[in-house]
Amino acid sequence: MQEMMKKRAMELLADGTVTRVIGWRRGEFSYDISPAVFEDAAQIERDFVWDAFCGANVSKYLIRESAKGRVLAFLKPCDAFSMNQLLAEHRVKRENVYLIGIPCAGKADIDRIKARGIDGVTGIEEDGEAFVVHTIYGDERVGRADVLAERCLVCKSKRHPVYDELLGEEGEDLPDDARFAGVEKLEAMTAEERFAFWRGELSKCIRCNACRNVCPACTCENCVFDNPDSGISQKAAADPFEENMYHIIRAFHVAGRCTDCGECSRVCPEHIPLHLLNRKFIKDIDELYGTYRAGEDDETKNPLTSFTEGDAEPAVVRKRGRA
Amino acid sequence: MQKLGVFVCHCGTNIAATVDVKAVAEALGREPSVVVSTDYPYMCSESGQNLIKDAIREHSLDGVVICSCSPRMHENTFRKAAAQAGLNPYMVEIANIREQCSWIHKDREEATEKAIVLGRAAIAKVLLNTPLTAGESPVTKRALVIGGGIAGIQTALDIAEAGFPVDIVEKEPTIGGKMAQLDKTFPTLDCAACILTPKMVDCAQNENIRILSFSEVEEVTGFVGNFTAKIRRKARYVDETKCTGCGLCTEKCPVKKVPNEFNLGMDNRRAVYIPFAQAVPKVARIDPDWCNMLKNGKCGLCSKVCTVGAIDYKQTDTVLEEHYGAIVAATGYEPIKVDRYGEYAYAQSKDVITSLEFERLTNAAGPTSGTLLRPSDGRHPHTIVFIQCVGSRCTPEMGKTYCSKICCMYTAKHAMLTREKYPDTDVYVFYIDVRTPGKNFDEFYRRAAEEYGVHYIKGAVGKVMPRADGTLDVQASDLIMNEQLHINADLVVLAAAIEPSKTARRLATMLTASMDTNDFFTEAHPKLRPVESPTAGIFLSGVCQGPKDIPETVSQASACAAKVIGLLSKNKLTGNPCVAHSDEWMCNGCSNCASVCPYGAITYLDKDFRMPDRSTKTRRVASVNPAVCQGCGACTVACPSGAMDLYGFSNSQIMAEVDAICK
Amino acid sequence: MQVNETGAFVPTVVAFCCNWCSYAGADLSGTNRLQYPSNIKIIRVPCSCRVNPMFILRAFQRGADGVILCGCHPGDCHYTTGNYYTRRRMTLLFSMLDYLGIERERTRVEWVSAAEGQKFAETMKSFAAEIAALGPNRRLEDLRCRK
Amino acid sequence: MNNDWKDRIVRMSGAAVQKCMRCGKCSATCPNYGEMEYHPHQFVYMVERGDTERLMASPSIFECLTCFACVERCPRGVEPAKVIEAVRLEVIRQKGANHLKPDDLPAAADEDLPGQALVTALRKFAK
Amino acid sequence: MLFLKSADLERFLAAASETRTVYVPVDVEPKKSAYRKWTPGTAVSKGLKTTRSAKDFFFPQTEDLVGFRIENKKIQILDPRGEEEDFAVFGVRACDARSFGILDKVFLSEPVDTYYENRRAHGLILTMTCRRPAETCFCTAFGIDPASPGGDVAFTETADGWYVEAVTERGRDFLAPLGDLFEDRDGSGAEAAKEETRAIMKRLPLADLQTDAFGGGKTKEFFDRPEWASLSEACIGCGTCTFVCPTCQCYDIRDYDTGHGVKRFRCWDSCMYSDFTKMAGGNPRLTQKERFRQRFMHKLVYFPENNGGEFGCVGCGRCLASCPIHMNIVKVMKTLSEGQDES
Repeated sequence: MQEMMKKRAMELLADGTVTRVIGWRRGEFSYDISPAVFEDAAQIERDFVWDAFCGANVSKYLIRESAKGRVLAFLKPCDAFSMNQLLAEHRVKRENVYLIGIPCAGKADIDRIKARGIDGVTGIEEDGEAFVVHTIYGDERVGRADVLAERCLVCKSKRHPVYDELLGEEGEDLPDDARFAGVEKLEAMTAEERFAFWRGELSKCIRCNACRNVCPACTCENCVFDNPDSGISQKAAADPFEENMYHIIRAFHVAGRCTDCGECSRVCPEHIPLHLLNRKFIKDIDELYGTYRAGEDDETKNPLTSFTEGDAEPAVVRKRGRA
Repeated sequence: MQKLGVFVCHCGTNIAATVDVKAVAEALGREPSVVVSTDYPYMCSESGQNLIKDAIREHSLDGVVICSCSPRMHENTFRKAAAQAGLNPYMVEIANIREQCSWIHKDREEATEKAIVLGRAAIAKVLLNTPLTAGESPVTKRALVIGGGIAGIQTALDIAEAGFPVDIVEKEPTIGGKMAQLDKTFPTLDCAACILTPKMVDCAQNENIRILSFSEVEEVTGFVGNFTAKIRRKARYVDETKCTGCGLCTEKCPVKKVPNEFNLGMDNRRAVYIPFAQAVPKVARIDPDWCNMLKNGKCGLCSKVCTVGAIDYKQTDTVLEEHYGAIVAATGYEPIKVDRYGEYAYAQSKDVITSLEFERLTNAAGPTSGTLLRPSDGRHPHTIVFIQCVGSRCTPEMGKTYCSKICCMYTAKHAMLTREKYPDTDVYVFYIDVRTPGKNFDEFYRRAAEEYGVHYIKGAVGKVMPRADGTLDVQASDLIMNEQLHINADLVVLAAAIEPSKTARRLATMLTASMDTNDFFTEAHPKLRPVESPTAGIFLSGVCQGPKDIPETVSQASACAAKVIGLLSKNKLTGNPCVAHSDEWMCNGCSNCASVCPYGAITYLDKDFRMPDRSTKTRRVASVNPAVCQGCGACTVACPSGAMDLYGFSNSQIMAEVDAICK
Repeated sequence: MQVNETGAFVPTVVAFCCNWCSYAGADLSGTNRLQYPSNIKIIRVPCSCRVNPMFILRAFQRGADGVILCGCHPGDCHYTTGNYYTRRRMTLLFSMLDYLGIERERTRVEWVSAAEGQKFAETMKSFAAEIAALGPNRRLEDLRCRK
Repeated sequence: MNNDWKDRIVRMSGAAVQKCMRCGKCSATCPNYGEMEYHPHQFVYMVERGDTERLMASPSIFECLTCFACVERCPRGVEPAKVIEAVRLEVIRQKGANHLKPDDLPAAADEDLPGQALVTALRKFAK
Repeated sequence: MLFLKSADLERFLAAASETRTVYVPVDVEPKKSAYRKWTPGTAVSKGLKTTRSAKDFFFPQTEDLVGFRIENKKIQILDPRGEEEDFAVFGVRACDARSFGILDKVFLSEPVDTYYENRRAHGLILTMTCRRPAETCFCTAFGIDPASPGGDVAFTETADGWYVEAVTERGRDFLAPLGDLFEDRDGSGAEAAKEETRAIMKRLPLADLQTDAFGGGKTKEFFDRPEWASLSEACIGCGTCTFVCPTCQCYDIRDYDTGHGVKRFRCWDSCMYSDFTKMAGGNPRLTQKERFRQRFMHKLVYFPENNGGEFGCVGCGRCLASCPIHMNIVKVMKTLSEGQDES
C-alpha cells in the first residue's frame, strides 16, 4: 500500500493535479511518525511512510493547506469522516483538495506496547498479525490485536464518506455495539462512583490543550478558553472546577460535530479517556434524537441545531436508571 | 472608573413595606463605581424621574440602576428619562425588587437582603452595558386583517377610513362571519343582517379595502412594519372578476342535495352556490366535492347558463405575495362540538339543537323561513328547554374552563323572542348563574323573566331522553325548590361554549404570536395593551383574544384599528438594538448560527482580512442583519467560538449577573 | 454556604427566565403575592435559548447549589423555536453533568408561561426544597470562590 | 361547623368539594333522587359547610346507588359519589364497626353473599 | 558505603516521612507513573520516569502570588503564602536533578523568585540511578551521567537494594539520624551498577546525538534556516512538550475574581501557544513556525548563551514520548545539524 500511495502521490504531483501532498514522515524509532507535507518526489521517496503507526488524523491540516493551493491528502476512514464534517462547516475548500481514501486495518498504540514492559525500542516490523519490536534489551513479539489503539478496537467504519479516488478495497460501516461499552460501564455506576472516576481522570489534566488542538472539530479561530474576553479563558486549571469546565464545554462544543476519530485520547499525555466524554454525547444523541453520525454526509442537520416537536424533556436525565 | 447612580423606589408601600429601601440604597451606595445612591417614594413619577435626570447631569453618570418594579413595567419609562438627561437609554438596568422581591416575601430582613443582591446583579450588569443605538426600518403602509367577521370588518373599515390600504383575508367565500348567521342581536333586538350587511357593503366599496375571500394565509415572514405574507387564493371555479352574482347558475345546478353550511346543514344548497343573499363578494362558488363537472367531467350546465362566462372549471389555487406593515388577527370563534355530552342526546335527537342552530331556525333566511319548527317533524314546539353552560365553566377534561360570556344574553333573547312570537309556548331556561353585566343587559334578562314569563330555573339538566312519542324527557334539578324535575319538551336548545377558530393555532405559530392554553391569542398586557399581541406588529381583534359579544367586539375592533393606524402613520420604526452581532475575527463561518436562526437574519460573506503578517486572507464569516434579528440569542449558544454575542444580554453581562448573585 | 438562624442549609439557586413567558410568569406570581423562597434569584434572558451551558457551569462555580432554567412551553416560544434548541442543549448538558457524577437534581428545566404565576411559585418552592435536601454543591464548585 | 370532619371526608374521598359551583347537575342526573332526603348537590354542600350531624343521621347516604352518574357528569370534577361514600364510611366507623379483619371473613361469609360484597367490604375497611 | 535493602525501603520512607512529606513515583497505570505523597503501603514505581517532571514541586503549574480583597471601595492586599513545610522527592533521575540547576539559574538569579526559592529551601532531592534507560533518553548528550544523578542524596540501584550517598550537606544532615536503616557495604557493587548503566547508555539509539553544532552565539546561524518551516509544519501548537519538560520555566500571571476578592496567580505558559508574547501592539511571533523555533532556539542557543554554555535541555525524552505529532528536539537537532553539513 505504501508504495502504491507514493506512486500515486508522485503522479499527481507530476501531472500538476496538486502541488503538495499531505502524508506521514518516518521517525527515529519506527513508531514516532509525524504528519508531513511533501512538495516533491524526492522527499516522498525518502521520507513518506504508511504503516500501523500512522495514526495521526491529517484532515485538520487541510484547513490551512487548502487555503494555500491544491493539495493531495490520504485519508483513513476516520480522517474522511472528519474531512466531511469540515467540508459541511465550510472550513475546507473542496475544490482545493484531492482526497484519496486508503484502507485502514487499525493503528497500533505505542503506549500499549510499552505498557507491556517493552522499552529501548530501536525499530518495529510488521509480521502478519504481529509486530516484532527490536529493542536494545532484545527482540519482542506482540500480537497486533493486543496493541491496537482503543479507537481501532471499536472502529466505527471502514468506509470513506468522501473521496476523489480510492486505493484498495472500500470497507463498510461496522456495528456500534462495542463502541459504547465504556460509556455504558460508567452509566451503570452510581453518581458517586462516576464522580470519583472522572475526578481521578480529569485531575491528571495538565491543560496542554493537545486534545483541543489536535481535534478536527475544534477549528475555532480563537477558542473561548484562549479568549480573554470570553470570561472563561483559562491557561491552566487553577481549581478542579476548571478541569471539569474545560472538558465539559469542549465536549459540548463538539457535540453533534465530533466524528469520534479518537485523536483526543490518542494525544493526551496523561492518558485521560477523553473519547468517553464525546462518545457520551454521541450515544445520547443516538438514543434521544435518532442515530446521527457527524461527517456521514453534508446534508443531515447537526442534532444540536435542529429539533422535533416531540423531543425528550431534559427531565429524561432524572428518570434514567440508577442515580 | 465608571460612575453609576442607584435609585431605589418605595412604590408607595408596595416595596417599602417589606424591603428596607434606605438600607438597600445605603448598601448599594457602598459598591465600587456607585457615586450616588438614593431612594424615593415613586421613581416612575415625574419628580422621581427628575431626580434621576438631575443625578445623571450632576454626577455625569455612565450608568443607572433602578431598583423598582418589573422591567416589563417601567423599563421604557426610565430609559426615556435617561435619554432626556443625555444618557444612552441602554445604560439603564432595572432590579426587580417588587414583583420578584417585596411582593413575594414577608420577612423584612430576608427581602431587604435579596433586594440588595438583585441590585448588585444589576450593577454588575450595567457596568458591562454598552451604549446602543436602535436601527430604523421603513414601514409598509398596508395592513392585513385575517378574518372577515364583524371584528375584521370593523377593524378594516376603520383603518381604511384613516387612509391606509387594507386586505381582508377570509377563508369562507364571503365575509360576514358568525354575525351574518344571527337573527336578532341583544339587547336592542336589531336584526343582525340589517346592521351588518351595510358594513359588508362598505367594505366592498371602500377603495382602500381589498377583500380576499375564500383565501388563507399560508406563510408570514418579516417583522413589524415589514411583514411579507403568502396568501393562498383557493380555486372557486368562478371568475370573481366576471361573476355578477345573478344567481342563474345556482338555480340551474342539478345537484340539489348539498348540506347548506350557512344554515348549519339544516337545509340544502346546490353544488354551485352563493352562501347567502347578502354575501360579499356576491360571487358564486362551485363546490368541487359535489360538482359533477369537476368530479367526472359530466354536466357543465352552469357554464352554459352563465351569461358572462364566469365559470372556469380549470381554475387552480393561486398564491399571492404581499407586503404589510401590520397584521390583525380576527379569526373569531366556533361553537364547540356538543355530541361529547351524551346526556343531552344531541346526537340521538334532531330536536336537541345548539343556540346557533336556533338562530337559523328563527331567521327569515333560514331553513324554515323564520317559522320556529321542530327539525324532526316540522311541527310547532310547545315546550322548549334552554340549557346553559354546555361545556363552559368545566374542568379542562370536561370542556372549557372559561365562561363563554354571550350565552346568558342570547338565551334570554331566544326565550323572549319565542314567547313573543309564540305565546302558547312554555320556555324553560336552566342556569347555574345568569351573568348580565353590560349596558341594559340585566334589564333585558329581567324582561324575559318578568314580562315574557320565561321560566328561569336554577339548576342543571342531568339527562335528556328522547321518548317514543317524539318528545324529549328532560330530567333536571331545581335547586331552589330542592327537587328533581322532569319536563316533557319538544325542543331542547344547548348554549354551547365557544372556542377559538381551529385555524388560530396555526396562524399564531406563523405570526410567532403567543396563545393561552385555550388557544385564545395572548394580549401584550391584559389591562393596558389589550389589542396588541406581545409580538410587535401583530394586533388582536374580536373573539380570537377572548369571548366577547358584538358591542364589545366592535369596540375592540376599533381600538385595534387605532393601534394599527398609529403604527402605519409612522414612516420609520425604531428597532430593538438588543440584537446579535458577530465578531468577524473570531467567526469561523461554520454555519451553526444560521441554522438555528428563526428569522433568517444571518448570512455569510467571504471577506478579506488583513492579517498581522500583512498578508490578506479571505474568510467566510457570519453577518447579522440587525433589522431582521429579533434578539433571541439562539445563535450565541450555537456558536462554539463565542464570536456571536447579543447586545444587551452579552455573555459577559449575564455571567456578571451570575457572579453577583452567587457571591 | 449559607445557613439560616436554625442552622439549616439555605441553598443559593439561580433561575434563568425567558423574558416573554417565565419572567412574566414570575412577575405574575409576584402580582398574585404567591410566595417562594428568597434564596432564588432570577436572571432575565430574552429567550431560554440564550442560556449558554457556560452560564450554568459559571453559576455552580461561583457558589450556586442549583440552577433552574425556565422558558415558554415548547411551541409557544416568542421566537418560535428557541426553546426547542434549549430543550436539546439542556438535555445533553444535564446528561453530561450526570455522567460526570454531578447530582442530577441540581439542574432543572421547566416551562412556565406568562399566565402560570402559580406554577412558577410552586416550581421554585419545590426546586429550592429539593436543593436544600440535596445539600451544598461540592462537586462542581470552585474552592477559590467559597465564602 | 366541623372542620376536622370535613377534612377527613375530603381526605378519604379525594373529592374537591370546594370546586362545586352549585349547578345541580349531579342531582339532575341522579337516578335515585326521589328516595333521598338530601340530594347529591346537598351532600357536597353540607360537607363543604361541615354540616355533620344532619347528614350522618340521614338515611339518604345509604340511598346512593354509587352508580357514579354524578361523577361522570359533574362539569367541575367534584365527584359527589365519592363524597357520599366517605360519609358512609365515617358513619360505619363511628358505629365502631371499623374492625373487620380478613380472619373474620370466613365466619361472616355465607353462601348467598355476593362475591362483590366481600370485595367491597374489604375495600371499605381497608381505608 | 550505606546500603538500603529492597525490603527496607518502606522503613526508610516511613522514617523520612516523620520529618517531612515524602513524594515517591507511583504507577498510575502499567508503565506510567506520577509522583504521589508517600503513605504507609504506597508502592514505589519501578518505572524509569514519571510522565510529568519533578519541577512541579518547585514550580507548580499554578501558584497564588497575591490576593486582593475589596470591601466598601477599599482594597486590601493579602499574601497567600503560609509556612512552607519540608518535603522530599524520592526517585529523581539524573536528568530531572540537573533540571533544578537550570531552573535555579532562572529563578534564583536577581531578582530572586521568592516563591521558588522558598520551595527549593524546603525541598530535599533524593535521586536515583537509571537501570533501564529508554530509547528516548539522551541525557548523555548534555553531559549528564545517569549513574551519578546528584541531588541531595543519591541512590544507586542494584538488584537487591540501593547504595546511598549524601551529595550535599543537607543530604548528610538528612541521613545522619537514619543510620540504623542501612547496612554498610563496600562500594564495588555500586560501581558495577553504575558501569552497567553507562554501558546501556552507549547502546541507546540516541547515544550519538551531538550538541556541538549548538550553543551560545549561534543565533544568526540558525535563526533563518529554511528547515524550520517543514519541522514546524505538523506542530499543532499544544503545550504538551513544555508542560512535561523539566526545564521549561515560562509562566503567565493572571487575575481571578472570586466574587469576594481577586487572586493573582501564575500558571505555566507555553511558547507554543498563539497568545504567548502577545502584547498590546500585537504578537511578534505570527505563525507556529516562529513559536516552534523559539522553543528550540531557547533551549539550544539562547539559554547557553546567557548561562555559560549550559543547554536548556536535559535529554529526559519526555517530549519525545508525549508529542502528539512526534516532533521533538532530537529531530530538530538532527535536521539542523544535517543541513549544516550540506551547507
